[in-house]
Amino acid sequence: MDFNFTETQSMLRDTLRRYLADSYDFDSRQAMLKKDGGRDPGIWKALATEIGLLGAALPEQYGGFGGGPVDSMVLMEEFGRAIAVEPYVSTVVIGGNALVAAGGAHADALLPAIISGEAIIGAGFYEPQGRYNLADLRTTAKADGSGWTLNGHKSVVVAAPYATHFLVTARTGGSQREGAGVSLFLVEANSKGIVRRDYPTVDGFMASELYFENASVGPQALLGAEGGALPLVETLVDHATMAVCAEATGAMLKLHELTLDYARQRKQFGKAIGDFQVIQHRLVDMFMEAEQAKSMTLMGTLRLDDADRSKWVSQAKAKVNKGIRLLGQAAIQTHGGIGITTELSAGHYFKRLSIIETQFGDFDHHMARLEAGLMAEAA
Amino acid sequence: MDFNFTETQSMLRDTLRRYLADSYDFDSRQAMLKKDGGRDPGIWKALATEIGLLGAALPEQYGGFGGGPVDSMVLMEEFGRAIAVEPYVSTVVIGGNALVAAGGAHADALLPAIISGEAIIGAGFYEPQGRYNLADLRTTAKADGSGWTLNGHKSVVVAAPYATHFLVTARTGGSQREGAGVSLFLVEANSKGIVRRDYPTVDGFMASELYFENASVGPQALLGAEGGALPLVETLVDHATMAVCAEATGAMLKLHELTLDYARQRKQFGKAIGDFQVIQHRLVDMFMEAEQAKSMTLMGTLRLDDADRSKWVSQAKAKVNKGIRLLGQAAIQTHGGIGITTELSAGHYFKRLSIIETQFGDFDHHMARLEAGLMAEAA
Amino acid sequence: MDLAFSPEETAFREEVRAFIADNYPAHLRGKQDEGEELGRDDMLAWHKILAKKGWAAPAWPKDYGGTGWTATQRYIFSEESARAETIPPLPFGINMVGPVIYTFGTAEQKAKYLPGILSGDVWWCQGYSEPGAGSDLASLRTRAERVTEDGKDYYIVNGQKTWTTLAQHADWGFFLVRTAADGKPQEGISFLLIDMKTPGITVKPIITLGGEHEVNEVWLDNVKVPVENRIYEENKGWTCAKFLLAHERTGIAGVARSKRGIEKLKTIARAEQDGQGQPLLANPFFRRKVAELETDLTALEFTELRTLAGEASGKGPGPESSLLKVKGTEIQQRITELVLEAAGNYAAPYFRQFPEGSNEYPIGPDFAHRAAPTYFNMRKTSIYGGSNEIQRNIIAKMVLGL
Amino acid sequence: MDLAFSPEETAFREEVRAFIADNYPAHLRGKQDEGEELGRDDMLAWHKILAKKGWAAPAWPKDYGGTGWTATQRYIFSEESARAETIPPLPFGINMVGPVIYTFGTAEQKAKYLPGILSGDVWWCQGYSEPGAGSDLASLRTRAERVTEDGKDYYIVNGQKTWTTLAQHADWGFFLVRTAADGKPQEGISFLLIDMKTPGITVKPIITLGGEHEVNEVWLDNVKVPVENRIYEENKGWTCAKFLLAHERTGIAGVARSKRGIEKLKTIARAEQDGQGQPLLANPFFRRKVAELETDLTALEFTELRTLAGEASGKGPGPESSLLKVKGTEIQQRITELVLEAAGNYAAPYFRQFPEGSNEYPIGPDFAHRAAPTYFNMRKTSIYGGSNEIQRNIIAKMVLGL
Repeated sequence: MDFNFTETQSMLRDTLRRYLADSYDFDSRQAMLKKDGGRDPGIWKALATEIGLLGAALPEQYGGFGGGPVDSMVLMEEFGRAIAVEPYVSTVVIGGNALVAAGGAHADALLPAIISGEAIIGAGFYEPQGRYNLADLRTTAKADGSGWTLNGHKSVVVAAPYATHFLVTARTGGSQREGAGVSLFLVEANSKGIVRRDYPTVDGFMASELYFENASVGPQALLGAEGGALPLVETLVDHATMAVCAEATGAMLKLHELTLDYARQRKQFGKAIGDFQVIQHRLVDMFMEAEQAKSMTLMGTLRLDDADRSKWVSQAKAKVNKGIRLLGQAAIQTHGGIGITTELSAGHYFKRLSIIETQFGDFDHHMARLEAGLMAEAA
Repeated sequence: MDFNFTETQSMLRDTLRRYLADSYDFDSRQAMLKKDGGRDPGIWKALATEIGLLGAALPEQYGGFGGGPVDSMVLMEEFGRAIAVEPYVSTVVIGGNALVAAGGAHADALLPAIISGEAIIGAGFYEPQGRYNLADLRTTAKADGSGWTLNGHKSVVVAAPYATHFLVTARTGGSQREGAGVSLFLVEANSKGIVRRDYPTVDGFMASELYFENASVGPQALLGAEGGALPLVETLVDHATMAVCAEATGAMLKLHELTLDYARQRKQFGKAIGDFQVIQHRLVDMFMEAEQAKSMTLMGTLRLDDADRSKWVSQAKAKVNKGIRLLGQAAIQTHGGIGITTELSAGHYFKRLSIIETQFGDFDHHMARLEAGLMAEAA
Repeated sequence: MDLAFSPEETAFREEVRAFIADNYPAHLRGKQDEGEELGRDDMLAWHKILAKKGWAAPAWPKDYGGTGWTATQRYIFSEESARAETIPPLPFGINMVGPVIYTFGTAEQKAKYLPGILSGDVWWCQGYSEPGAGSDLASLRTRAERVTEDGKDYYIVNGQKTWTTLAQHADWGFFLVRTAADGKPQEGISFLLIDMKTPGITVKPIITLGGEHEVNEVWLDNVKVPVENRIYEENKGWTCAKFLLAHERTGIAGVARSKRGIEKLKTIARAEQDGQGQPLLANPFFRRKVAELETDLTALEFTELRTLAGEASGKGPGPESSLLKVKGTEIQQRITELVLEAAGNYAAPYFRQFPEGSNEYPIGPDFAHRAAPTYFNMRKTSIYGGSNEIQRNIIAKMVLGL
Repeated sequence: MDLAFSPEETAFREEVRAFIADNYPAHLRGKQDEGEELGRDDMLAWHKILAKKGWAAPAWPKDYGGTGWTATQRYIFSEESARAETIPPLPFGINMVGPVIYTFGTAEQKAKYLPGILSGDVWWCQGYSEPGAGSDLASLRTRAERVTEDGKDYYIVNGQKTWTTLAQHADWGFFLVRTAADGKPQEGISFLLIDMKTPGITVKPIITLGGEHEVNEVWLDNVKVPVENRIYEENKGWTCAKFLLAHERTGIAGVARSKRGIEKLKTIARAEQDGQGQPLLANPFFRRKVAELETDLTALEFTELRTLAGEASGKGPGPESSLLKVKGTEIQQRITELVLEAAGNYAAPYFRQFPEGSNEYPIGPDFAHRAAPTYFNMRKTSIYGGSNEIQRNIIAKMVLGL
């Protein structure tokens, strides 16, 4: 057992933290969200080129540093500390890993473009009727001689408004919710027949509803085996789940710091509210949740290659989600009225954290997933 | 709507509270539990004759005062305040109501004996394999020409070691867990073929495992319709459930008072622990649970005749059980080490309350029961 | 003891139900169903109809325009109003300043202000909180200095109030101001009624996490207020403030509205799928959360009924009402948590209000676009009206004697 | 970062596992499986075997008889011991007074006491708590006055200790006593080793809620203790006390034992029926409680591993260990709650210990007769070793700087 970060990982953390402190402070972030398109594309470009960290977790053969999930964890925790709205999860964690798994011409072409910041990927794995079930798909792909014709509706595809490519699931066989028959497609964002409805999200990201209306894509759009993509999609989502856990950890640690600072300064009844024992113990409970979120993120990330990966990832997300609920609500309660306004950053951390709760499965979803394993033991 | 107690009910409360304060203080109770047989039979006799309250909730035609569940609620809250180990629930609430429902010769003979304290009833409705399911019965009763032959095992029959009669369920038809085929029998405790294993319970009562080994009873032992007793048994248990909710309310209110007193007197770090804000808020949370237990007890008791009785009774028991867990544990934690010893009464309240949690169904049992109704709405 | 309604009570319930059905404005119902933003007139429309019927202020004494209803009748009225989701009269006039005026005001003050409150013609706002004084209300610093001009006495008010709900629409405000600086903070506070059109008043919006403009900062810069606008004695405003806070807590349990909220939650959970081929309400864990919430609400309801019965038998609204505030707001917040969970992925999209004449429609199921903003916004309930920590302090001190 | 064991670590695990399998006393295993009460010799048997192997004190420095293991090796040893449910060496010697002696003691003291602690020949008990001083340890009042008799210096000790675990078996005890009354309460405390056979010591049982005799009162009446039995300087005993408390907290997370506890809980829940025709573990709600508990335990385990990694890289056991104590005890208590729930109606019967040679057997399923007593008894874990409130105070002050 070894719990030490590599030198590269420590350097990555320091570099990104410094960059975000300079370029992504709260006021800059809020100004950025008000821009056309709801973001500053220069930031992503800078992360790719100036800081050069988009390849940290990707293989060297494509121009990456040869790191892995731990590197993404380090970066995501920093993104979380800054409540950054950058498309790292869908582009690098989901898109990058999908391409590495697929290999071939796609990977050769697109991975370097991801690392250089030119390719941005939106992942459309969920549908309106399916809640968090990755196999609950009504979107269909039919072989049409010259490739595939896609029809269907993908919900809340983060980064879609400015993505260059979409990675989406569709049924090439099987019935709704069946494991078999799920295929994965990588399509260019400007393909004919893809209609977007773009919108901001409550936590500051940009996203779209994607409608496939007889969208024709070439035969090369199919990634991996026809009808057998569900295991890969589950792997990708588990990696993404751990990435948002790391993001949550960063945001929780930071929100705890902000609350602690506020409790030290804010005076009521002639003393700092941080002098009241009830507030002190609440801050301790928040601290314990943040520390445990960090532990679970580490645990789940280190076990992403284990055979029982899904159990550990679901334990991690379930615990992080519970921590978010407690810590986020306690932070707002401790701030009082000002915590509910858009004026202080605390409220924005709370918003992002609350949406992370829903991303890639809520508490009930992950508990049910890990209980499936417990049942198997019971049988 | 009317939330006032009758004059009789107020008098009952005052009389019983006074009697218990005199004759059932903590030291007397502890001494009583150490006696042969684990109780003082004189107390029950006194309640029947001196105080004359065993008939309070029973019809006038049998010598009672003509009261009902609210009267039992008033009495049980007082028994709870004194953690009394008297057999009121099984004798008056279950036995009394069963006999009133049955009417006839049984009622004429036994109800006056209950009111006079001579008849004591033990209710055997649960079996080892059945958890809290009243229909999960392996005990059988077979018509044998001259009456019935019973075989089976009833678990944790409170008051059985000194009861004069047992009221037990047995299958005269149907399969395990089937609603139909459940019959109710009233048998004399000294009937041949009934074997008891007596023991004390952790909360100070006396109870038995009852084994029916070809126990022969007369035809009159059958109470109500053959095979159709389950609805009556459920009614009896709902009445008993509300009675232990009232007992829990009394015990919770008293345990809260004890904890409040202790927190005022116990000094740590130079001040009373009741001056620490964390302890204060905990005592407030305990107060809120006790008050809500009282509200739910009132609610469930007043709705015992409603068509959707089972929903309200289960809401009441579920909420009371949750309150017990919080209040009981908080009381011990506030007392510190001394709370875990047998020296102060607080620990004994905690023990009784913890066992009430299991009596007539735990939290999960009652939630499942009321959710069945919610599902029906959903369908 | 009896839970059943008497024949008279049953008849009253029918009367209330019929009146609402016959008189509730259709256009208002439409906007509510669509989740559209309500304007000033919308928020007053039902109040004005109730006022004509004489039902605007059920809890007021009959002499001042109250209904003379029993506690049970008021309970029935509140249940029926919640059931029909009527927009209740704004609390600032009916529940807050009105009772202060008829309890502490002079005959002239009663005559001048109560009719406008009852009719709904005058919109009131509450000037209590200050940036530096949250739960510690008594530490407020807005000061009022007494001057005489042209033989008339005035207060010159300077300071800043915050969290002033819907002040952007208000005609009048009731303010706590400091008229003396010595002694304990609770002493030296006065209770002033201020015309919001008086020069020197600036109302600035505060935007909350859900994007709403519901609360405001109110800046007072040399605002001239006639001395006769003061309620009760100078420097004794804390008496009015405490009275008002206790009154505010009574209604705050919100049992009837929460019942309606749970009904809506169940409707949502019947329509939404759990991803495993069944409605969310059939999912054991979601169902249990709903069932627990209903159970908690029953406990709150019967605790409130017990409190009301106590009040009917002569006890005023005591510190026990703090329990109703704490548990009531916990339930209100819990409802919003479960609606948020029900929204799933569709919790995220941010949908700005329907623009006039726009054809835009929200993303996802109808309820979803309000789920996250409402969850965020309702965190306020455990903060305002005396934070839940303060309520626990009150119970510890006033009920438990700690 | 890597969770995998190295080949050396894997080999070590095999070695530990084999050693336990080959050497753990069969009669002890039998008594444990039957739930029989363990006597003094039972509780020491495995300690003595470990001592012969040199494994009795994994955390001690090698110079004093420790193992020299890495943190990972200690983790493996603790996991394997829990897996096999071995009876761990009593904490009073190995985890508590031992480290104090080798850290603060003189060469003579080390030579005199450490061998008996290591070998398990001497049973120690802890004289810290007093009736008036629970969590407020420093307010202790047992006093030691210095006298000289026949040219030799002694302390005459008078006072009362309480919650003294297993003092009925103890040969020696370590006591905190007051040697000076001025200054802050923390000053003027000394750390004494006392032979429990010294005249004037009376041990009185305290019976706890489950009926157990596990803790005692210890009365000291003019107990004469040679001055050379004092560890560290006079009046500086608080330094030893704090050191010991931090050490005590490290092991208190109890991860490995809780893992084993959850395994047993699952075995129970596979055997017990839920009353609806399925095992309790298949009941969605019971299963969820178990799954949540496992999740919480994973979080605790990795927080402990992170702490150990921090210690390995040079940080001592810091105030963060308070987190391990709080969460560890919450989990231990939660296990007992779920076992109690699993017992259902059979939680109630009270079964006194198996009398020697009796044929009596407990009521209900085998585990059930210990369910309620264990639930009651384990409430102590959030009280002792510095109550969980105190742990939160420590984190607030030492970690958060409040």
